[in-house]
Amino acid sequence: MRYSGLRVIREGLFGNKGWRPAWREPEPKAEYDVVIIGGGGHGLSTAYYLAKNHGITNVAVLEKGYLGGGNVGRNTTIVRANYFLQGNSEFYSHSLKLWEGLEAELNYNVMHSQRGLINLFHSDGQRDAFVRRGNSMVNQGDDAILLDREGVREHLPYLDFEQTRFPIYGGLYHPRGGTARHDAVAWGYARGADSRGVDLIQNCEVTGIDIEHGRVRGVQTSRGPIRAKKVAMIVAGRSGQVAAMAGMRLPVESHILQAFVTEGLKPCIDHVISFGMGHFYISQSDKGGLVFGGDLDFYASYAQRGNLPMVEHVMEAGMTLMPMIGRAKVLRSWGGIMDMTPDGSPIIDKTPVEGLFLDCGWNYGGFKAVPASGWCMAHLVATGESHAVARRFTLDRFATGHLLDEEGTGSQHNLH
Amino acid sequence: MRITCPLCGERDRREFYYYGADDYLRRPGEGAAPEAWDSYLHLRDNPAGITRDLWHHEMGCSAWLVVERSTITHEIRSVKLVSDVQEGGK
Amino acid sequence: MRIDGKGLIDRKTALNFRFDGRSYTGFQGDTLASALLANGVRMVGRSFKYHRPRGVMTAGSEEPSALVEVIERGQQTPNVRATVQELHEGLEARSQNRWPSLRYDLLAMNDLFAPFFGAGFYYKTFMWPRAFWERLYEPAIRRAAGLGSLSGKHDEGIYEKAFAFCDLLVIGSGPAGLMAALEAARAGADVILAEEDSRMGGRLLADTVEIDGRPGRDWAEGVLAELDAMPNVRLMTRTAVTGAYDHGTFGALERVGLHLAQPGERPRECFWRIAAKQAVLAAGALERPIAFADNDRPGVMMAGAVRAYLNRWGVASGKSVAIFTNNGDARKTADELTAAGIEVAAVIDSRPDAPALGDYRLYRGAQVTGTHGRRGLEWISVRDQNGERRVEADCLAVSGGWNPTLHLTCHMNSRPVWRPEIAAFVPVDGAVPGLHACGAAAGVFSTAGCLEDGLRAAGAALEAIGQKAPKIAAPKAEDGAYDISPLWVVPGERRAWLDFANDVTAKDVRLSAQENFRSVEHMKRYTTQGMAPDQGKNSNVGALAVLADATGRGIPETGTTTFRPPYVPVSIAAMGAGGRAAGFAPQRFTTSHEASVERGAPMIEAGLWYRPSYFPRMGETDWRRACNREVHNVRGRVGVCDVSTLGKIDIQGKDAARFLDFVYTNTFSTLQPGRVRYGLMLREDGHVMDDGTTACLAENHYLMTTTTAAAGLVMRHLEFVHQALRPSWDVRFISVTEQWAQFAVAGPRSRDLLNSVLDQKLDPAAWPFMACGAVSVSGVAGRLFRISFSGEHAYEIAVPARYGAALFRDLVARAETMGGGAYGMEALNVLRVEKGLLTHAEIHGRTTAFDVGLEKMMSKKKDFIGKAAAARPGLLGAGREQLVGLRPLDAEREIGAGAHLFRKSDPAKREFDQGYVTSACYSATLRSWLGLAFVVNGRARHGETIRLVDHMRKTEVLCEITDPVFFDPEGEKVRG
Amino acid sequence: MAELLATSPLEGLVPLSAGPFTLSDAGVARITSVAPFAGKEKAVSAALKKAHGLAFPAPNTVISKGEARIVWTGRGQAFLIGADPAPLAGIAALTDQSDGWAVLRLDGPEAERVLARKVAVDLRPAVFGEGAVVRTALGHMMSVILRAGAGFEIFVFRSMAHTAVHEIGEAMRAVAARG
Repeated sequence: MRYSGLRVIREGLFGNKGWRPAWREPEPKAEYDVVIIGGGGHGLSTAYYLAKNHGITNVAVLEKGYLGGGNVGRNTTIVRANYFLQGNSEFYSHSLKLWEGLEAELNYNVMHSQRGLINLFHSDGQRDAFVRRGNSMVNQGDDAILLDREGVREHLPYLDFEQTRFPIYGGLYHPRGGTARHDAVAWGYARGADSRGVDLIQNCEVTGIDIEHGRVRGVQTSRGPIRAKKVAMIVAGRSGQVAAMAGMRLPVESHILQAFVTEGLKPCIDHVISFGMGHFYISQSDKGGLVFGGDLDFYASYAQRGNLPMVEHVMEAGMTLMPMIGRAKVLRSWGGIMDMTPDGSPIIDKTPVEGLFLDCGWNYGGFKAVPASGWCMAHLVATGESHAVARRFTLDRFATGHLLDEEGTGSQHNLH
Repeated sequence: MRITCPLCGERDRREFYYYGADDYLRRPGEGAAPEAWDSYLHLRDNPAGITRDLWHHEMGCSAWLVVERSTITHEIRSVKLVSDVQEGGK
Repeated sequence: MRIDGKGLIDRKTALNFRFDGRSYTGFQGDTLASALLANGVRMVGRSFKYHRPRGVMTAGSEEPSALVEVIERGQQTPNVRATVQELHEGLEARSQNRWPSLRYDLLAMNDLFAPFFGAGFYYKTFMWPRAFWERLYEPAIRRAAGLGSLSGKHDEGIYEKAFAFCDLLVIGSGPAGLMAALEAARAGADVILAEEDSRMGGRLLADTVEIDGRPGRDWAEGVLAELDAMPNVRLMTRTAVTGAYDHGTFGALERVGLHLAQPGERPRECFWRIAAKQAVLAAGALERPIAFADNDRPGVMMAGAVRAYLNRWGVASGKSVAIFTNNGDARKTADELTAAGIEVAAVIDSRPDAPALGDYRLYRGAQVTGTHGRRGLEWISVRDQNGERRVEADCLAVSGGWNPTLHLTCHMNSRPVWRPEIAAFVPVDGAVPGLHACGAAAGVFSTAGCLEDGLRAAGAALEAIGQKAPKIAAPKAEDGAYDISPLWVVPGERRAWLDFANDVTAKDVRLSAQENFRSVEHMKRYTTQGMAPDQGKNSNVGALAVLADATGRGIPETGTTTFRPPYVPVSIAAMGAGGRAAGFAPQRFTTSHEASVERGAPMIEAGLWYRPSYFPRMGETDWRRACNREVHNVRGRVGVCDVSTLGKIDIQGKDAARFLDFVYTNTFSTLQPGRVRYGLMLREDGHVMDDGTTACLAENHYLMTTTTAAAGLVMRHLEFVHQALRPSWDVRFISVTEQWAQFAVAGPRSRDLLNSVLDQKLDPAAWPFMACGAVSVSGVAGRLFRISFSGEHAYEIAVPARYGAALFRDLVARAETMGGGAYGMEALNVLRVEKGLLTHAEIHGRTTAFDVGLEKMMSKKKDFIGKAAAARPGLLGAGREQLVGLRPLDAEREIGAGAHLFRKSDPAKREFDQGYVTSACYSATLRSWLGLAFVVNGRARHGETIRLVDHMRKTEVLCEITDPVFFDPEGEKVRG
Repeated sequence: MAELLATSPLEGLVPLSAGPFTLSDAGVARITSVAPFAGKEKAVSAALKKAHGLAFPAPNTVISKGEARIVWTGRGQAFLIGADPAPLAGIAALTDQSDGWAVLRLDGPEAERVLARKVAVDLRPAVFGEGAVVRTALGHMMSVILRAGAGFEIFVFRSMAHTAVHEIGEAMRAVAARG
């Protein structure tokens, strides 16, 4: 069923009785060409591009809970391509280009809104680091503009420019950065994959991975065994447990990242803004809530909830940067589970088991990566070769020292 | 979150710095194979359940601690001084 | 309308207030909502999506509709619950989400298009043409959405945060909470009783209840008086417990000054972190609506709220009140209204066997099928077995049953369980460790049951902390059974609201099921039910029941979404109290700060410290002139710079030298007393962590210096290496950063300057480069190090910090008489770039000793931290970017850090990237711009011309790759 | 040269008062950190006993004798205050910390209410009486806080004296305003 404004009007006139399910609810088959473990954003986009780009449609996505129930539905919805290390630059650049065509691609309004992202800096040293980043972005073919203090003021007059603790020196402006409606991304890919024949199977937990003679044969699930020629593990947040079923120990530690939303407010923040002296980033959703977040809680956890010290730190950062939001009231806080890797960059790679593939380690960067991650993972699963823009996301790079450490904080997982 | 430092008593989480799993206590000896270093620095069991991890009472007594803790419920089972664990283990 | 003789308001204290520009009067003890109702104001806002008229529905913080903006002193607070805001003299409020006015709201036309605005409609449209999303559709949606508005001005209010500790935290002060607090208090436990309302008592204030033969509120007063007199009890009113966190930590929001006309220096709000050994959740229950056609009209209220307005505030919510219920509570409402002389138009009871218990019209097995009235309720349609009829009423009191206030029990991911006999979810035991739910919050709905249950809960909590519970008998009270026969939604074609705050109707939930958004989480996210300011407090269970029905599943099988903190919305300012302006991080000042400021130096932040950027002099038009002069002074005469901010760690013990050998790449065990050595420290992953000098003060006694930024990190690292990796080594360290004020004295005349302040002149033979030792300055014991970060003959002199201010002034004054003076960070940077010395611009966490050209410092003879990992193939070889110097071919062409480098013939594209500039400056000494850079295989490329491209600053400059040491490469001056 | 004038880190910052609370310079003279070398804990205690009538303190405690005090400040570390550390030479790492700290004194009825705004430790007299000390965070600053009669002594880094006084002062005013 094709969605359009006309269809909305027609259905509205007839009591909205004609809307059909966004996806089927199939029973799992005994065998698939590809089984994708994980019905989150990345798993769904991988399924979609396997079908769309590679014509592989005998695919099942196995989801333990409900589609899009992981981090794709619990993030701060920021979409950007502002990385500076080779390996990351081209990947996120590719992803942003896919975002820019996503509504048309999926016939689903994911509300990708290029409101512009401004990363603030507060010292000469930070400015130099952002200049390096901005130059990388332009060299990659993306957009970046260096703003001085007055330039920032023109865009964001409500910041506290008088505060002297960490004065605002300027900002790196990324006009194509922005936000999207997070759930819609999962639903749009799910609907697109389903309509191309992919089986989306919810409430189906994988309990084992069948491996014979170094080759994957299928999976055991809460709904019975399923044979598969290829299996893709795409379960950021639970990567360690799933990989352990294949006897693997991953360079991943799981951490909580909290996020917050306020009550609805009339438009007051147009951009996506990040503070440079303490992790804090904020935007306003179309519903009017301020959506913001900060750093990890910093301790390993699968709890999807956090504690007060980081909550308070984030709020304090908000107050020092833009005290005009003081009277906005936080409505809800939640936590996502991040696969933190020793260099802060992801993994899209084969595993030592033939036919078993791994997409994990998204750290903070998972949401904006959803389109390109699916694109590249589908390419890897279909062809057995890494896609050109994801070729540095190897599993062995920590052992060999070919690192992609944007933060420069080293091998301690939670510092990225 | 509150952690009972063996020296200072029960304190708020905000006094502590988190490092990572207690794998960091088992530093490979000189000349160990690269795989041992990869395992030491990068690879983690990352259990969804009881883990042992390292915390530093940075705003308190400066002791490094091994905390036995659930990553699901955050329940803390025990807290020991790293120095005791390490000296005892040698 | 006020009812004489009722309410806990002070009728002697009349208060003037304004709403939407009109003046009204209320009384001390009113909320804004009760005062508006008393003044006959029924329409107070517009709904979120359809902009329908909305009035007061509840009497608590769960209020979904009566959200207003409160204006005070040029600031405004959006989305204030009129039901929580206490009235004070001069209170000014206005309605929100309407334009131009509450009565005539242009966007009310949205309601006409409702058929097209069903759940998720926006996912299906607004996609074409693409460019219209950001330019047209989205701005229109954003303007229409949202509720109240912020002023756009900085919030200048006073807020605070605080910590509290107790044995037992009791949350809620109704019958269960009071009994729990009383028992624990009498047991001698340290008790905090927290109540969200301005007054303790819970439903005892809102209902007519007897306890021990007395009015419930009198009984509560008695208990409160006893508690108040006990030293081990803290009573906290206006304090909503907002979140349950790990290990007995609770967040709570106290409204400190919001109810006062003149709060003075009182904070507006205080956010409490309460560490409780045990807690009792006695937060009561929330009454839930029934969904029926147009059930959102002003005048449709919760029955319990109607009773609360009557008993607590002496306000009749209408002249003629109809009651719609599915449970036995209606009788209470009808009786109390009748007793107060308010007409009960009818009782519509959905239960076919509902008993008739009073003198009022009762429709059994009946349902309300519609509401009518222009801006407020005028009449309702009622359907029973005899057909439809019209009932005139200006208020409809609805009771769909009660939901236990179990939100806090969900904060640690526990899911409540369904109890069919009360048609409600109840918390499971142990949902939050140490938190005992009791009373209505645990599904106990009689007063007697709550009193008993409070005792039980406190007993369990006391037992858990090893205290003995005193024997207390629960007082006598009403113990009626709770009789409910669930009714969630009245069938019909018209829209029936579930989520009033987000305008989600039963149709929306059914549509979501129809489109296969059947999981409760999908339904929530697709319809936005439960995502509004009330977070589903009023709508979750009803929506779930509609979904269960639409999908043919039972309620327990359908499951619930979860409640997450905070229980009530908390202002960012309260949780971020103290963060404003300089409060975000401590400020660290050196002893020379005042002197530097006096000299007009702009102070810049560096690792929490403030350091002078440069010291301007008369006639210098920009910072570069000052910087050039300061560099010139150091190169030609003498300069003085405060370097106290560098980390200083005192290291002692018989294993101190071994320890240094282990944490540094190079060897320190050969360092003799009186000598200093430069050291390089790696992270265990093989990258450079920090660098600095370490002095041997005496045998087994060293002083390590770190960079300013890395001081804390290095200290933590040393503690780890010692405690975790080498616990048996006898070494002790402590920071002495703050103990010593330390000043660099640099330049050819540095020795002369020092000789003028030292009690004994320096013997050049005894003070070669990298010497250190004790000195005396005017009788003060100091330390002197002959080290240099400028490439000049230089020293650093340290004195106990109390003398820092005086010594700095003295040194600078003397330097000035010698033609030199103080120098700041800008000059320091130029001096070190000229010498190719490193800062964190180069050792930024991704670089190795190999990259920065210091691989020779990596000892082959010993193990050290980072040695093994630094040998990984990816961290070595010609493919790495290596540190080089850069000189523009045209010396006057400015270059800047962050620029990227390309071969002359290559385009400035990522694939051709050769490296980037880390530091750049103008060297007046060498009359050229200089840069430090990392370039692929750079050490082999000295002499090559490379193209520097800086898109950000719009410059493009050809440069020569050089050795990173530009000035005095042989190091003659530093040794001279 | 002329004499070097000493400057207190609290100069110009205190005394400060708000309602019933006062914040002043505690006037602590000499501070030496004492960290017994491996296996020397008993010897250090014996030497302290002999020289000053003190002992190496247990965690979270202060031992006083006349003007001399020794305050536990962390793992294997204590501050000897107002006494000569020389008798400990060789058996403990000793460093002069006299200039490294600004030491404030907070007085007033239930002054722990003021500190409760900044310190995540229960400092009420029932659990934190005479002879008790904590090493903890005051806001975002490292601190050492000890009970001193009806009030408290608060040690913060010298460089942070300004922030400490500002933050405690704010808390004093907020608590005083509640009456």
